[in-house]
Amino acid sequence: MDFGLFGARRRDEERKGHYEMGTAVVEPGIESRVHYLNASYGIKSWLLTTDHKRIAMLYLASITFFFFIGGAAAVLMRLNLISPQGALLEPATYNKLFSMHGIIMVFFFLIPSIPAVLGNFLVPLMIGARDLAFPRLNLLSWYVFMVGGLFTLYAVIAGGVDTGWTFYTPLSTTYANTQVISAALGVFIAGFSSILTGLNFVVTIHKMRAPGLTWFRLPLFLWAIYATSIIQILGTPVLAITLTLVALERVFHVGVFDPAVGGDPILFQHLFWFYSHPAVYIMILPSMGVISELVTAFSKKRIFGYSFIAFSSVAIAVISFLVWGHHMFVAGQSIYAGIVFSVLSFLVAIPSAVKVFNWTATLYKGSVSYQAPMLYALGFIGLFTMGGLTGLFLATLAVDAHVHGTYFVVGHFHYIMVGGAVMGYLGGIHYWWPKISGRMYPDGWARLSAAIIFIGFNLTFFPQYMLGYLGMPRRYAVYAPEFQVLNVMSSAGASILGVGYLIPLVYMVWSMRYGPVAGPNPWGAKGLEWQTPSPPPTENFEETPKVTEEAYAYGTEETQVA
Amino acid sequence: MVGHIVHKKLYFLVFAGLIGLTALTTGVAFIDLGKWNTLAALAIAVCKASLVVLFFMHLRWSSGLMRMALLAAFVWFAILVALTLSDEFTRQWTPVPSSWEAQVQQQAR
Amino acid sequence: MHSSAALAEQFDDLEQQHESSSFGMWVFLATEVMFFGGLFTAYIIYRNFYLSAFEAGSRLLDVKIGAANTAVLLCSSLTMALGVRAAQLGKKKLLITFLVLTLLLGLAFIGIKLGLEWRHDYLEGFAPGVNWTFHGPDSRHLELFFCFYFFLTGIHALHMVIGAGILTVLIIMAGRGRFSPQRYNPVEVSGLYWHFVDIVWIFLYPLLYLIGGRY
Amino acid sequence: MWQGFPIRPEQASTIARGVDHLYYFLTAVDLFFTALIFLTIFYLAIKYRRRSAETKATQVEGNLPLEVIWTIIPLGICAVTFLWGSSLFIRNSRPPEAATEIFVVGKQWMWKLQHPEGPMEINELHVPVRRPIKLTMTSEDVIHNFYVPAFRVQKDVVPGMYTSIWFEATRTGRYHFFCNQYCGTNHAVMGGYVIVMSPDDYEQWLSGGIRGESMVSAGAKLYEQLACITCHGTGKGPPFVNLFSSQVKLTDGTTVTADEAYIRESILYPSAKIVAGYQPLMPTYKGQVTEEQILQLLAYIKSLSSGGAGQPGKPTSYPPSLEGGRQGAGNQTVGGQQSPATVPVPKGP
Repeated sequence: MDFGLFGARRRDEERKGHYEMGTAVVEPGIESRVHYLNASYGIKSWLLTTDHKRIAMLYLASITFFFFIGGAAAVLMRLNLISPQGALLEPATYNKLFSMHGIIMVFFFLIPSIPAVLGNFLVPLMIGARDLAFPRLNLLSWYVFMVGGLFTLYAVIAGGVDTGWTFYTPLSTTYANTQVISAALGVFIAGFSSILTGLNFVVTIHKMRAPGLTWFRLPLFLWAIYATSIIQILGTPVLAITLTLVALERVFHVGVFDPAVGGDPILFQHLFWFYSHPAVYIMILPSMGVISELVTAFSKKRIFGYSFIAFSSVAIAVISFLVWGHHMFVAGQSIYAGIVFSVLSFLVAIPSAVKVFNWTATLYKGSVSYQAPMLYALGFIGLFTMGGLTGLFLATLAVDAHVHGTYFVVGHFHYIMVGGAVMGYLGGIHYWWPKISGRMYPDGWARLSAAIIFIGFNLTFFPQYMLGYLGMPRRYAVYAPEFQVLNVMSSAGASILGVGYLIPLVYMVWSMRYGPVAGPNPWGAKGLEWQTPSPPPTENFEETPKVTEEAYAYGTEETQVA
Repeated sequence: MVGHIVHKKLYFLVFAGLIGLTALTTGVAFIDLGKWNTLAALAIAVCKASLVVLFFMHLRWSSGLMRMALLAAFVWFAILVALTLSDEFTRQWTPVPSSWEAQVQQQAR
Repeated sequence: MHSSAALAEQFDDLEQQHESSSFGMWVFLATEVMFFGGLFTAYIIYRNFYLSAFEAGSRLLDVKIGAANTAVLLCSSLTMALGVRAAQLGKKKLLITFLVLTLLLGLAFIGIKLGLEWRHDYLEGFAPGVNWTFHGPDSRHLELFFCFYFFLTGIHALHMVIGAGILTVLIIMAGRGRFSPQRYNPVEVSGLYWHFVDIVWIFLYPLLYLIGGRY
Repeated sequence: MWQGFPIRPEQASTIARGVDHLYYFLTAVDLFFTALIFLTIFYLAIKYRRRSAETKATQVEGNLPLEVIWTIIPLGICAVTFLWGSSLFIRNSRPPEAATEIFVVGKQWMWKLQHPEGPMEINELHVPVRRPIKLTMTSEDVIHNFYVPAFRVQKDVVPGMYTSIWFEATRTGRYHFFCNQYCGTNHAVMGGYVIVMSPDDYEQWLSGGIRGESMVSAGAKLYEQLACITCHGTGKGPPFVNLFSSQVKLTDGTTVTADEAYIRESILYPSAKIVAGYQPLMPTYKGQVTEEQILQLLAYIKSLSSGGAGQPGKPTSYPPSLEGGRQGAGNQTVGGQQSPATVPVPKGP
């Protein structure tokens, strides 16, 4: 395959290919027009594409696959926890399941979710560019991601890994008898995909904005993606070197975390959390960006406090690197470091609070409508508020000394990562789906699934806060009988939540073929991505748009409603 | 034409400087300066790295973006080191009840 | 090459393309700083914990080889910089000459490091986990030092190997006339990478070889 | 209240109530802000719903005083919580001087707990009520965590170093303890019970229990068996009397505190730190002594460091809180009088 230097030649071939085919099923408005989905056909045209929109679709398919794998593990775990003795699994199997659940959900679903799918699709569209700065690097990122995924899946098939997603030493380096190396290698490789994606976004946002699109006219989604990219670029390499050291120690039976040569297992935790705490902001920041788009679009109103939301994203990205020690308050870390990390952890709560208040205030005097994406957005704000506030408990030294490592922590981070990040991701998918596919999904079903997810989520994870304060440790395959009632409640909620996630899968797939045609701007929303046809043509815009107004300039003119 | 073109002479000058500093740092290592040995070695290394970055890597003629990337790298590296050390070097400072200190002092006497 | 052929589709002009590719590489180098940074952090901590063992370990390394390799690598940086200059000026033959020289110097570095130094350390029994036969005072902290020595120089050498691969590709591309004064970004960004690897060694040399009290 | 549906574990230690109060405070803050956000959203969402396609929004771009207010107020709440939480944590982390020291070794997947008087327990810990207990803990393999929810304490148990927690139980009963750091296959069953007994019952348990040797006398035996005495008792090696928690000068000119970690390292890796004025003659005892034996030796060495309270090999007497010097430069003043800070001593049987 001969690539042009930046994939330019390939693009011409794709277009030519279409004109030769020319006999697609004609449906008004979509199939009669050339767009990125029908510009060329065949598996090769997808696997060798450099079009950011197609790469976004590749990611969408891949991470949906990983989401349901990780979800299946969660279902088995919740089933097992119905009974204190463990309803159906051996402890060893259970341990492998939660490790797999963590590794896959964190590194192969949450971290790539919004950046790699919506970010890839939207960053060039939102800044009025033809593509990302490095389209071939972008395709490479997807391949790197898939190779990482294959290593991880290999680890799962070849006997699993039972260290938890945290790979704590010396369990991972010396005592675990499972596929630690291939799992660590899978995460290491996927990390490079994350770095390259972030790099691509940073360069693109800096260098490729349309004329007139100044930094303070950028949609807030891009501020969030930019902040996320900073974390991906500067945090991920530290995880990479740390996992390398773990793998080397496992291979050579001696290494820098090995207590036998004076190594410090707690140092591993420092290096690990230096990335892995900011990593939770890789998951939540893009969701926050999505929510900023949704609340404005569905209240037909400018965002309240644009610059505060924009700067709070950057502030979160920076401060998130200063707080990792709160994972180690009782790990044998010094008390003095604990105090420093505690105060810094409280600081990171402030920009998040500012965002929540500004979103709420955006509704004020708006013209609020309740299509499915808005329901997801409001659900996000509620769940994120509850998740964020329980973070204060964990930043508080004296309380953390009790709830650390318990289900309280499990509840907290699921509120942020599932209630927050996944709600935001689903909201974003629903919002931009007409742009992505050119078609609408059934709004009634979508609202129903949003409601089911919200209810199922709370039923699943609220009891876990209570379990945590009662003292039930996490990662337990069997547990003391006094914890059973709440565990059964949690498992019951999980079954509702599972249904909630399956419904969108069904109607989204359905809508790709049977959904009504959406038109370029079904929500009457502002933003460059709505000024091009749905689905967009391969080159995104007929001609480079010129930007003359602020972001979310609602109320300046009559907006078109489909 | 894009990018800044540097005169050949400058490259050779920088190279000579780098070799000279290598000789210097090697030489200094054989003189006992106490803790200053480490400091001198690191200071010379920083000088050498700066020469490479400014001239060979053209940072001197590059836009603010490149400088920003470099600056970010060092700020974040500093965060990593500083906060990790804040634990590692204070772990022995366990709080000691006041009477222990009295006891230790007594033993010292 | 005509300038429109030198411009990729997604860019508006050559200046934008040039800035983007350089900035992309600088951002990547920032990740590299953090990658080595994790290892350096660990080194700083343990060196302070086990100072005497680390100093003793440092004295066991051959400073002559270290100095020679530093010189080799600095030379390769010079030839790389001159290579980029040749590409900027559109001098194809000169470009290829400098790229080949850089590659050879890089291979020489790897040869000295792996073939001479590592082999020597291995035979002496200073290879933790593989051949560790040292039983003198404070052997285990010395072993930790040698872990760092091998990991740091090993990961650095791996970067050199990757760099050598990139240089090979560049030489082939240069031979096919793929570069012009308008479009030499691949040469330039590879140069940035090569200089960065050089800088890592500029720090490794004193940290591993010199600050152990050789007087 | 809440008998069938508890919201917190039992408050069975002196610190539990303080932690719970902070928890309630945070819960109140949490509920207030959750209610605030939820109600505001409901109110605004209903009041400003789009009644018809023509409903127009009124554009409001922001409000600086409001932004300042909702930055400052959370900041203030965070500051209060931080100060409260940190001061409580520091107080809770500091063991009282009179605490009885119990040694804990975690290994995959069991807990070994050794009383100073001798009895060794597995996955069970008997303690008397109203007496501060300090656990000095280490691990033989991976990282574990000793967690007693009813006492609101936990700490990781890390191989290669000592960590400690302390508690003072306030009511008798059986309280679950857990391993709370994932440690491999049987992590979930690596737990047991702390059995808090009245002083009388505890005394009875002690006398009826598997009364092994006391830690100190076991250590003293090891001192002879392992031939430590041939050097450390003759001046070839540094003597142990008053060694513990003293400042030791090393050959390289630096000074270290002779704490648990230092002594452990000196036993396992003698050449790591050489005391000034001595030759590096000592062989390593790595592989020859278990973690428990190291703890016994440690207890013995500690017993030599309290102004002559412990004679080498002298069996310890009960109760330990009267004895002094058990945990290093301990709870004893010069004249052998009890320090004022000690807790009420239980009546003997």
